[in-house]
Amino acid sequence: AKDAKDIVIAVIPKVAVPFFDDCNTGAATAAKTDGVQYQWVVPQNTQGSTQVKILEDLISKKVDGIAISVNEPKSVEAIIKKAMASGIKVLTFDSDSPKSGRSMYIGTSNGAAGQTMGESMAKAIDGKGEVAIVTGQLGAVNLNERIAGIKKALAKYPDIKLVATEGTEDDLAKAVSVDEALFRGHPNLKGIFGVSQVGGPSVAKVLATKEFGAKKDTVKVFAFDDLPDTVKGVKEGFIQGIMVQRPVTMGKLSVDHLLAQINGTETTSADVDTGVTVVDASNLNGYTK
Amino acid sequence: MSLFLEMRDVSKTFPGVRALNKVDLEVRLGEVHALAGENGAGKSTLMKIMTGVYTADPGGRILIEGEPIVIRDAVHARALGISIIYQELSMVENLTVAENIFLAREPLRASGFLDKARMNREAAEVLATLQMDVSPVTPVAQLSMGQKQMIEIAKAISYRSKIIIMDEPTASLSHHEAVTLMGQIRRLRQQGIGIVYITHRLDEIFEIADRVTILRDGSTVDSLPIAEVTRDILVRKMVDRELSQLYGKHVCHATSEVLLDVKGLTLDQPRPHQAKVKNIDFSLYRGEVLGFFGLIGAGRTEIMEMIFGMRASTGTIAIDGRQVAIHEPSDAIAHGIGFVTEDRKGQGLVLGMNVRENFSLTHLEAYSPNFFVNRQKETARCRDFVKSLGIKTPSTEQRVVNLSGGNQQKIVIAKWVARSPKILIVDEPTRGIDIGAKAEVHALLARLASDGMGIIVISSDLPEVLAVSDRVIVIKDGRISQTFERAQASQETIMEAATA
Amino acid sequence: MIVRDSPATAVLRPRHTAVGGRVSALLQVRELNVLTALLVVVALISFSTPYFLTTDNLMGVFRSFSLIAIMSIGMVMVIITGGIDLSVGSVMGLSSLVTALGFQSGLPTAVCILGGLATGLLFGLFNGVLITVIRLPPFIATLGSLSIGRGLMYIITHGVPLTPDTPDVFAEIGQGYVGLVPVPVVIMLAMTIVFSVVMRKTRFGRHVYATGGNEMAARLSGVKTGRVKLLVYMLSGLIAGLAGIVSFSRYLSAEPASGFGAELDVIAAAAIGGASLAGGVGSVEGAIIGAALAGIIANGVVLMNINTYAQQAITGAVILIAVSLDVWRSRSKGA
Amino acid sequence: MIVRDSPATAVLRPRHTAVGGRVSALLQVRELNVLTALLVVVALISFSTPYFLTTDNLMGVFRSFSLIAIMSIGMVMVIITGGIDLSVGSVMGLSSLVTALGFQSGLPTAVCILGGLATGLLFGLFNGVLITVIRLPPFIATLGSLSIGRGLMYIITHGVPLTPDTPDVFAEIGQGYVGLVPVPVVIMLAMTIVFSVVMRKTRFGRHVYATGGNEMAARLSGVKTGRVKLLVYMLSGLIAGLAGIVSFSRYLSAEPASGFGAELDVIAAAAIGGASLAGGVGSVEGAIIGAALAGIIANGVVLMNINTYAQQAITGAVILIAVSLDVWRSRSKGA
Ligand SMILES: Nc1ncnc2c1ncn2[C@@H]1O[C@H](COP(=O)(O)OP(=O)(O)OP(=O)(O)O)[C@@H](O)[C@H]1O
Ligand SMILES: Nc1ncnc2c1ncn2[C@@H]1O[C@H](COP(=O)(O)OP(=O)(O)OP(=O)(O)O)[C@@H](O)[C@H]1O
Ligand SMILES: [Mg+2]
Ligand SMILES: [Mg+2]
Repeated sequence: AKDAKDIVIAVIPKVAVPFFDDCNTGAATAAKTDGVQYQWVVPQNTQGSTQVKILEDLISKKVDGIAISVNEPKSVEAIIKKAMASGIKVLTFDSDSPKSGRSMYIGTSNGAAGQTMGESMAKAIDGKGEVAIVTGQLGAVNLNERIAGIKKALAKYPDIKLVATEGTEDDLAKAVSVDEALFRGHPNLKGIFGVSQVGGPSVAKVLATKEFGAKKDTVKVFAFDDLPDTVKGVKEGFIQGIMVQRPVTMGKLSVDHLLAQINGTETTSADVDTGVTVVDASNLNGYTK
Repeated sequence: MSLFLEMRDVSKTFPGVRALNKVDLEVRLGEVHALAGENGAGKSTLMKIMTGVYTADPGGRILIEGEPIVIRDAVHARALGISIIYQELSMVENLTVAENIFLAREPLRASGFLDKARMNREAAEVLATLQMDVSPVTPVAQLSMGQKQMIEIAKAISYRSKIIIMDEPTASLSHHEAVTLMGQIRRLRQQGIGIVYITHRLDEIFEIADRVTILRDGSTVDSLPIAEVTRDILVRKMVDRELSQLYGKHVCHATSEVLLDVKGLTLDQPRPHQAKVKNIDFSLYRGEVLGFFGLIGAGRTEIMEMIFGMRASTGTIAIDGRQVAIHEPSDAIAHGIGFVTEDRKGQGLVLGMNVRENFSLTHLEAYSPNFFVNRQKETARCRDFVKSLGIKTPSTEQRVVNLSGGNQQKIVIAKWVARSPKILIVDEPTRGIDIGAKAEVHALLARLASDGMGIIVISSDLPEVLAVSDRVIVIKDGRISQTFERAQASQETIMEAATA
Repeated sequence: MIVRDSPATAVLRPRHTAVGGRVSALLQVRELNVLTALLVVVALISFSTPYFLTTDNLMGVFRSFSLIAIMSIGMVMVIITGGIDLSVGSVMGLSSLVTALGFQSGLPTAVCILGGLATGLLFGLFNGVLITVIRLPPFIATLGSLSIGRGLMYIITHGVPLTPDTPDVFAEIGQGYVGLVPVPVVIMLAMTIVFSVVMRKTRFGRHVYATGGNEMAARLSGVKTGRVKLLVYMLSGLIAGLAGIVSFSRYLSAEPASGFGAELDVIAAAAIGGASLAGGVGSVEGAIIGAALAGIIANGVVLMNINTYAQQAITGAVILIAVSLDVWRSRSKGA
Repeated sequence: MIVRDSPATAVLRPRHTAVGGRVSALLQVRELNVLTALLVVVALISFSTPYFLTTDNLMGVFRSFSLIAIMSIGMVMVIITGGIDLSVGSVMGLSSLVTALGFQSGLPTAVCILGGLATGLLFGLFNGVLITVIRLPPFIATLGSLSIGRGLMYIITHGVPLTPDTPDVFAEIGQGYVGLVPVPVVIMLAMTIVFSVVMRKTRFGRHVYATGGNEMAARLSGVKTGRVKLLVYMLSGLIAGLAGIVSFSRYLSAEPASGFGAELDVIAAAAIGGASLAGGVGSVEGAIIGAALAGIIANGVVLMNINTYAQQAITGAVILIAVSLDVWRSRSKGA
């Protein structure tokens, strides 16, 4: 086995967003504890091809282990297989590519998280009324899985009507415009799902304005990811709940498992479910990431 | 000399302008047909209709060999045997001389690829017939105005058309090239080609034309065999009023006070020994009109461009006895120099702007003591100049692209005169200006000199240089070859100094 | 047979002919046409949804496109000189980040605002120097700044938005109202008036048009074209900086992705409003109308509950149709 | 003191002076300079990391930038005519999607490929018609197509990538090798040679340069400038379509976001390689070198373990420096 200090582990998130910054924190801390070299490579956009290029570069560099949160499952299959074949240990976290031959997957199921979100909403609005989904980039796979989960949950409630799904390009300014237009176009709206990171903050901001302030009591909001503004939204009562995954844990586990695989101490790997916490006013101060 | 092309009752209306009103014109093969008229009379417009660039108003007819025809565009016109040298140069600057001449009819090899060797060879042949010493592979951007004009001529000739229209081909040429051109025109006439020749140099009409048609304000005044006209008749038909003596009596206003003093002026370039323009020394006195003469490409324009800060140079320039540093045109202007450039389209005018805006660009401060421009004052001053220089335009708000060539030239002069610089450099100032206006420009220069301005006149028109200058400097191959006091200057002595 | 926008073309066909009436005295034909297109779009949307023509919605829409509109004022000046500024979105984002950093370190509001403006001005200066001194093509120079600006944001934030506490008075800039009108809209209108006057009535405005119309002729007439260009890039940067401050004040969150891709929207606004990328042609009012057209369509497609996946295609098609009508009208008039 | 890129300037200073030697006979000074900049970057990266100069890595890098490089060939022709094509990224994505749809419906490989190419050609035709017949400014016309193309992708996919099964032979296009060289690189090289010859040795090539140099003069000389422009947009579309097929074959997944924002990279490649957005100037080889410069920097950043948050800022800065050196060198030579 190699010396720990000669081992290089690379972690690839999808793109630079707060969620992955938490992953970086978890992974970097673990790498420091374990004494291995650590490289954090952020793709410049969410296209599958960008991650393929990064994987190629890392293979050229002959790193020992790679953890990746996959933007597009199919496009990385061939290159992950190639990496594995050349002796590099690869695992996926947060977002999987099941057919790539990676050693394991660490994360939550976005579909399940979406379902939880749908159920929470149904409870909050007593099983009836108009709801809308505000998503980020229209093509993003994880967001689409969450949306599918929501729809699956809502299918059980015939009186809940999903009136719109709107993209925002994950741009806060666009999201705010879209939220405003939604409220105007659907005066009876009862609930909003913010499935991407801008969903929560944008709705909270709109509800905090004079014009839409009255809706605070009639519209229920559920969001993803515990951005400061989203947490603030919960505190101030604009947002009823946040689906929080455990990014720090994912980062840490990724490094630990990779190291074990590299050292040969872990030969068979099983997927790890890190779970989702629904954070609301009651547990705002006491959840782990 | 068979009749080839007839235009009947041709009219053309632009918004606010009736450029042509029921004009008739007959063009015969083997004949040189001159077209005369003041600036804005409609000459260029008529030619653009003949070549399909403009469509005439309904009612007019064009017949070729008796058959009525609608000329669709320039390509169609050429297919019908009509080619043209436009008044405004239209070259593709990023292509070479040969590529320009053969544009859209490049010789191909059997393989379908360009036959560059053949193209360059044939271009060289065409250039040789015009006695032009330019390599076919030179990018056109590197040529002087006069050289570009010669390329345009070469291109038109190489089309082997039945009719060649030449719209002021000699405006940027010096005597030498003009003579070559006349020779070519005679040769073409002999080959049975018809030439339509537009010029403001009346001598040329008498030298070469078989027939002359005179336009005034968009209407045909007359069409006569050249034998039936004299210079006086021609001018009277063109301007419809008595003209003061063309070259008025010369009065010298030069003082002994040195206004501009240039010493050792040399083009600054990486290989100094190759500098084309070297060691120029001269002085300009207050109230003096100093002529610069030289053959095409002698370097007169380059000297002025160095003085005006457009080209890097070494040597010293002193104004009013004080040495000045000029790195940019704005420096030169700040020191009281004005420059009427020879290339009005490229350097003189912002074509998309209107008459007023172009006029005031050199001296906008005069109308905007603070941040804002006083539009009333600006318009009023501009109107004064439009009137005094006889600029033909529907209003000061007309965009200058829509003006005739000569009227555009007058605006370039107006914008500098209105600034009243201490030193005014004019490079081919009467290029494209009609005979009446030319006299007015000369009078204007004399008046400015009498007010104490120092004026440098570059002209390839030797009689003009002789008429207006108090002194003449002759440039040859980038150096001063000789300086003549007015008394010693004559056509022969100057030509001798320029060519020997 | 005839090309748009080349000066040579203009020889053949005047594009701006005078039209009677008061409005046309103020606006050129080109802007009048886009304005007509805009009104047609407004009419169509109003017929299809009752929610559009309400004061609240209109003010909301105005506020939504105000940021793009504000930046398009700087952009149109740059474009008139014959240049382009790809860095505006990036500069807006960075300026909003710098403002946020100011608040995070507890600096007074005025200092934070100045910081944001200074960021914009600095980037504008950087662009201007690259273009006028080093003589990089504007496209490359500002593309470089775009990358550098966005890179700096990622380096500073690591992708995490900054949401410092801010005094209430600061939030007024982005969220407040003057009467019924949101403050960002007031800022947009004020800037429009100021720069419209600058471009029409001042020496500087004249020099901007001259530089873009024929740089050589302008320079030989004594216009300091280098300085003019430097100034318009600095103005464009400064205005993008202002947009960044308004944006931060509105959302109280400096997002790393803020302004991403905005350059295309901003350039499109100017171009739809009649500016020619060849230089010399364009107007501030036109750019605002262009921004409004895009903004109103974006609002309309959501209000009319058009499938979100189809929105982009519809927006693109409507803009193409609107501008085509405009071009077609000015051609049939000018010919 | 003197302005770049304006024809009037050129009167005062020739920009392309001949330089001795064989390479220079093929490349103009401008491209030689960018090539120098590229070699310097390569040298710097090679010194700092042993992983760079390996056949595997180099081939990988070449393959990485091959898509942008291929599209830059079409783009540079468009730019030389004085136009711009913002739709290439979108068209590439749509073409890869159409190809995938073909496979999904079980069509034969050849038909799927033709479908992808046809998509590109159709969009190119659409752009060309908008620009030459309706006479929209190229920026607006192709921005509209960008939106429409991307919108269509969302409408078709609803944001879900298409990953149909494909025959192994198809995957060879994107993933295969000829000897040591990846197929996309072979395609890139072949296209470079073909279009370099077209631009240098054929009448069409001359006419492209003439159209961009002075459209009016070219037209008056008999160049069918409308047809030339129509053709270059169609070529650009077709080439983007080809890139889409290569991309799909490489990743076997047609993503809705594929090609998003690629237009700026592609235009940048052409501009870095010496093309002037004012038209008339540029070359195919230059564009390829430009694409290589950006691609190699991206690879170097990962290999040298530079903070990836800084990647964008570094890429921007390096490109600015490289092009500045280039401009500075050609100035000091040309003066
Ligand atoms: N495109 C246009 N739009 C408006 N007016 C025009 C246009 N072209 C020409 N004119 C006007 O038509 C008249 C005739 O112009 P034209 O160019 O034919 O004159 P010209 O006889 O060639 O004069 P010059 O000797 O100065 O070249 C002028 O008054 C001119 O202003
Ligand atoms: N950009 C350039 N590059 C190379 N040579 C040039 C350039 N500009 C001008 N020349 C050459 O310099 C010489 C001097 O040109 P210039 O225009 O100064 O001459 P001139 O005496 O004014 O003659 P004219 O204007 O009548 O042609 C010409 O031979 C011309 O070909
Ligand atoms: Mg004329
Ligand atoms: Mg000259």
